[in-house]
Amino acid sequence: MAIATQNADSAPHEHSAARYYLIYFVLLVLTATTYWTARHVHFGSWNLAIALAIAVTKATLVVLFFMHLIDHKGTAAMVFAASVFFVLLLSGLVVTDNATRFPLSNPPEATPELKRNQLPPPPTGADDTWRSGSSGI
Amino acid sequence: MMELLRKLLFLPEGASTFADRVDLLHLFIISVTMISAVGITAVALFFFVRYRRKSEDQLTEESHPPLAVEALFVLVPLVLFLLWFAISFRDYVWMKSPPKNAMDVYVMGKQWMWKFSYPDGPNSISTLRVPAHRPVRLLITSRDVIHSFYVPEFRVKSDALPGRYTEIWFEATKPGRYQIFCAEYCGLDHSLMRGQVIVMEPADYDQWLADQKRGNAKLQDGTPVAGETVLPKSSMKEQGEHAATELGCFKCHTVNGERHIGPSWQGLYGRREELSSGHALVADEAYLTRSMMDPTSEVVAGYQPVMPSFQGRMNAAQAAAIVEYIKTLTSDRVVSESGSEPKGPLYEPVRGQ
Amino acid sequence: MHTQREGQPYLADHFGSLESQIDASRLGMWMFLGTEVLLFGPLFTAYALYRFLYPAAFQAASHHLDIAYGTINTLILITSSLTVAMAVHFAKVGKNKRVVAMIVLSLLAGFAFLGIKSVEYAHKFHEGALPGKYYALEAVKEPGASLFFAIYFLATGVHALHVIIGMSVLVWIGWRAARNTISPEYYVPVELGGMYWHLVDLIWIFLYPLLYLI
Amino acid sequence: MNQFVASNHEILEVNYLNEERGIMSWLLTKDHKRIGLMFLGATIFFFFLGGVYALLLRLELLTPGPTIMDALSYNRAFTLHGVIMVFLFMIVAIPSAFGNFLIPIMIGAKDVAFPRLNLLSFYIYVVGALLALWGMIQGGADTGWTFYAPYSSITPTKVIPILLGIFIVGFSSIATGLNFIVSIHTLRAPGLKWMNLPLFVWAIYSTSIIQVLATPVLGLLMVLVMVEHAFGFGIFDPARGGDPVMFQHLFWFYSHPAVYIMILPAMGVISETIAATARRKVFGYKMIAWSSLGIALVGFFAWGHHLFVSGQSTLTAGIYSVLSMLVGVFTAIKVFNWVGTLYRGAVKFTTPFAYICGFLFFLVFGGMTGVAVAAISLDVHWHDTYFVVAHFHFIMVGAVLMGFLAALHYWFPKMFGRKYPEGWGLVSAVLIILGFNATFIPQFLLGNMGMPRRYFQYPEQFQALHVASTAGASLIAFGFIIIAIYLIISLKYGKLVDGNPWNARGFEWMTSSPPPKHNFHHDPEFPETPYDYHLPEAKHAHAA
Ligand code: HEA
Ligand code: HEA
Ligand code: HEC
Ligand code: CUA
Ligand SMILES: [Cu+2]
Repeated sequence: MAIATQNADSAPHEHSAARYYLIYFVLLVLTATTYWTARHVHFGSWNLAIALAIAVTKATLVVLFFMHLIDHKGTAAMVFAASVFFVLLLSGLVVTDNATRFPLSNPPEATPELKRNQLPPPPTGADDTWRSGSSGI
Repeated sequence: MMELLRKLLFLPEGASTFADRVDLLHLFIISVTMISAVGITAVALFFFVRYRRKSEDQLTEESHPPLAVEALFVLVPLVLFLLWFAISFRDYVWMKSPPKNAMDVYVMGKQWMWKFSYPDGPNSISTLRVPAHRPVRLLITSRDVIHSFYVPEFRVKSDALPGRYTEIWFEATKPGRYQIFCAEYCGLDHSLMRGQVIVMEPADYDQWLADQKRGNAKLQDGTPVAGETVLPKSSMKEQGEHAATELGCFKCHTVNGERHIGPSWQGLYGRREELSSGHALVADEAYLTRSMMDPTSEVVAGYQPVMPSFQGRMNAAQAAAIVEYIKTLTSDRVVSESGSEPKGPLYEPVRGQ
Repeated sequence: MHTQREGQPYLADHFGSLESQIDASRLGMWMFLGTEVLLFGPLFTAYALYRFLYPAAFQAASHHLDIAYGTINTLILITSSLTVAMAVHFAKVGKNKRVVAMIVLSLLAGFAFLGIKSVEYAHKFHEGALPGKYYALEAVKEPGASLFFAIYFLATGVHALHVIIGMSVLVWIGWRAARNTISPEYYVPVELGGMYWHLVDLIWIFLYPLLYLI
Repeated sequence: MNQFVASNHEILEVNYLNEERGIMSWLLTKDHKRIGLMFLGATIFFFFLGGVYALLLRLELLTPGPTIMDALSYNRAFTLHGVIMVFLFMIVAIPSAFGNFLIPIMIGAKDVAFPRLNLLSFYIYVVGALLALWGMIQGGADTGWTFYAPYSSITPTKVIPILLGIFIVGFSSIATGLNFIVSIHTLRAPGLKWMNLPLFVWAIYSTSIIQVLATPVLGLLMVLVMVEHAFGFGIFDPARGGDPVMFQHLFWFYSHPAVYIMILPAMGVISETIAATARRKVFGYKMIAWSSLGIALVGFFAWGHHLFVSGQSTLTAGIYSVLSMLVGVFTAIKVFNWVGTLYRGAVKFTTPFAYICGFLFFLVFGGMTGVAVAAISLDVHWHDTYFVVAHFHFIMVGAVLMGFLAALHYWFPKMFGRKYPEGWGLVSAVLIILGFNATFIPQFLLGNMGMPRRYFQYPEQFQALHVASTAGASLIAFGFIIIAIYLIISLKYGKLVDGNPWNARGFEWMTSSPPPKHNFHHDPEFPETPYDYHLPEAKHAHAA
């Protein structure tokens, strides 16, 4: 049986191998960069953002060129993007939930500022007492 | 009126300020539910009767749904749903915001019972006493698995999570006794993890509390409630915690490892302390006691000698209790993680099987 | 069942054309790779949450990992991605011998990766940098540190499993290339197997900074 | 199964049932229709097994104290009931059985895109299901079908084989979903456009998207729980800083979309059957088609409504609440359009129509109570009470099972070339619908009263309603026994049908019943739409 969707372009393009070497080289450079920034640049929490930005760049290169997503049909890109999106959605909303909870409900290291500023003082000043209760469980 | 409504819906009586609002929205949504379910089915059956098939190959006109009709299909439910959302969200915000003057009770669930502690009063098991017409905030946690504190008459429920707190509040309106259920499955005897809330007239409650503080576990009318266990004395650890709170140690000390004016008590017991004198010693019971009675004689390196002496300001029992308490802070998760102090199972093993 | 149509040795019976058959395989593979990404979803989520809750512990624990192992393994995987990409390229132009050579190189890289990983694991076992109740690392004591190692072992463990599966796939396509059952007209198996391997690389590209660099 | 067709003169012709013979021709088949039938058989078996557990539950709940078992057995019973019904029956039933049978025919293909993967999917399912069964025999789990941490990490019962079974069955779900998506994309007959596809195809397509995107998360989660249980890695252990609530997030990230894996195919069935019983083009075809995709997408954003009382912040609770209600709008669109289809139709009262009416009632009632529990302030009262139990049984037993039964009756002639007895069909349909209401309406009231779920023993005030519920359950059981008997008999003795007993215009009726091995005798030429009941001249051939 034939198919209905022959319009889209899916014929393999001819690429010379040079393209792969180029990508490889860029990947190596990016790896070196991320290593170097992690060890020698200190932007505090920005370091993670930088490392992730570089990782996203590397991943995009691999997906587009090594895995030929750039030559494949749009559906493939959509499928893959959807899966990445859902991972982000999942982790994003889980962190959001924890970040916005009732302050005492997070373990000691989490959001310590919230604890001091926003909780109404318990009647007997037992705040810390109960925090110890939580860490002793 | 409300009472009739509750009868109709099989709702339990409303014994907190939340009940009316919750039940009215309930009535609203459930009425629409029943009307639309019955109505839609009835319409379907009516169409069957009205447009019965006349011959096997009968033809029907092609349907071209008008835009207005489709818009109606979207808008009617959407508007209703958003309306319900708005009402319920408003109520929910209210239910989640304890008033500033709420009285706190700490609730601890464990397989399969509830424990209640009043910050300045007794502890009790399975029975929670609260005054009517005063907001009460519950700070709920669990010492093993997840439980859920549920009082149907108050329309109030909150999970008890191990290692964290959840908070709910309510203001009881009618003195009386109400059942507490555990609503989150927690193992074998989940269905027996029940208790009761006794709502008392405020004056009675104050009296009861005062009696408790005097160690007089009698009730106002002198009869103990069946199943009520009031624990007059808590463990050394809790007494210590209590004493430390009362004496104000936490103005300068933390128990979570954070540095404050003084060193944290977390992991203090048994630790090697560098003193500003250059010596070092192991923090044992004697050293802890000395630190309270004569703090400036051995000052920890890196801190100012600002701690006042508590000689004469605390009694021997309090000092001992505080030392015990500090000792328990060693078995914190950090240390148990490193495996240096095996502490037995963290969770109670399940009975039976 | 799959009667092969005249002159179309690769065409399955229920497809109209080889082109749509290849499209189907590619789409199927992309979807499968999507599920693989989502399979790692819970691990990334756990990482995000616990890093948010215990930033200091995660930093300390991460610094405790040996960055050299991680970096070398990154380089190895990137290189193997290149060789696999080249294998696909050679398959496309019909040089099956070279395909085999490239596959062999990639397999060597795979072994090197696993070798380094096992040395690293052994080291961790020795130190007691282990998940949960086995945690016995004296150097890092903040609460939450054991969670870092739990995630470390789970994520790298599941990843290593994928490396092993990927290597099996590479063996299979190498075998097909050696027996010349692929041709420039139909090299989909090599292409799909290669995509799988790149995915393994892809996951590592994220695990490397998250575990070693923060 | 194959002799009766051959022994019969009227359908001497070869079809997929008799073209090849012998047990091996079934076990090794790559024919999507046979695989569909095998799935159908297996899921029906598990439905009855789950039903037996349900009856045990109901018997136990007759009295407030222990009735026929102890607490541990009860806890295992509801866990296994839930696990079997959800993972082994409902998620698999309509997509893998009816979807497999019908999707290729409806798109005019000879088979699914990856026939071998399809067979593999069946065996993965069998292996996973057997493993879970073995775990049940070993003692079963007592965690509830939700496996909440940290209880699932410390329970003394045998959770691991069950978790592993679910993990494995998940791959079957993924494989089938992937196969359908690729088939629908690449194997449509020439000229068959997306907007002319039967709505069942749209429904299965949307279902497959959820299966592919959500199931892997469940898979890894099951691994995490196993690791927790076996080795204590501490991921969900509060004593080591872990967060047990994260388990709930991960679980519902799968399991909320999973409820749409169950309902969407049933909705597809209703779209097909309602057009055929009303002989009318589906009202608002596009709305129904797009709302399937809408449900699949927005369904992914609503999972947090299962965590309203687990300490979630007001903000996140609000977000999940409003998104849950949005999903309701998509469902409502469908409901109204179905009813619109009946308007000015030519309706005939058949067994499938009886189930359609049941479906509409249960879906609207159950769905609206879903919206009710999505209203946060009310869920505080209702969470984990029998109200929730009644909500989801209304949808799952009510709506989805009605859809399943409608499909079973509507396509029974397609599958076997014979018809079931209409009279018995109607009797059992009425029995089941009545019994169903008698079982679960009391449970709504129990929930209002505050009866928590998963309770082995309960306070006396709840007993009367429990007794009513148990009585209703026995009616349902009675209905199912009747169905089982007459369907088995009809397999062999049912009235033979010509190719198109319903005079339906759906694409699946354009070939003979039962269809030949490669589905069509000639390359099919599909009309514009599968619902062209306004045209006198139907191209729908009977058996060629
Ligand atoms: C097939 C299964 C299925 C389906 C389709 C649904 C559909 C929905 N569910 Fe349900 N649900 C479950 C199965 C399902 N659910 C299960 C199994 C549980 C419990 C799990 C456990 O804890 O064990 C559960 C639990 C559950 C909860 C958690 C309750 C709690 O534990 O406290 C919530 C909360 O929001 C919820 C909401 C919804 C909503 C909003 C929908 C919506 O999609 C419903 C949409 C439908 C409609 C809205 C009906 C059509 C509407 C109309 C025709 C409009 C009528 C007319 C007018 C408005 C005028 N569900
Ligand atoms: C798809 C899903 C599905 C289906 C179809 C059903 C069907 C039924 N369920 Fe179930 N149920 C769940 C999914 C489902 N359930 C889930 C997910 C839970 C939550 C579990 C948990 O808490 O973890 C649950 C929980 C649950 C409870 C709550 C337990 C508790 O919280 O304590 C109850 C109680 O009444 C119940 C009853 C029933 C009944 C009476 C049926 C009936 O409709 C069943 C009808 C079927 C039959 C009656 C079978 C007919 C078969 C025979 C008659 C066999 C005869 C056999 C021989 C002679 C060998 N179910
Ligand atoms: C005004 C602040 C202040 C208050 C109030 C206070 N402390 Fe201290 N505490 C300190 C400081 C500063 C140190 C560190 C210097 C030292 O050793 O004196 C310290 C040290 C200690 C130590 C030794 C700690 C170590 O690491 O070796 C103990 C034990 C101690 N305090 C107990 C208590 C107790 C019990 C109370 C209440 C009854 C209390 N403290 C109240 C400020 C305070
Ligand atoms: Cu505690 Cu259920
Ligand atoms: Cu849900």
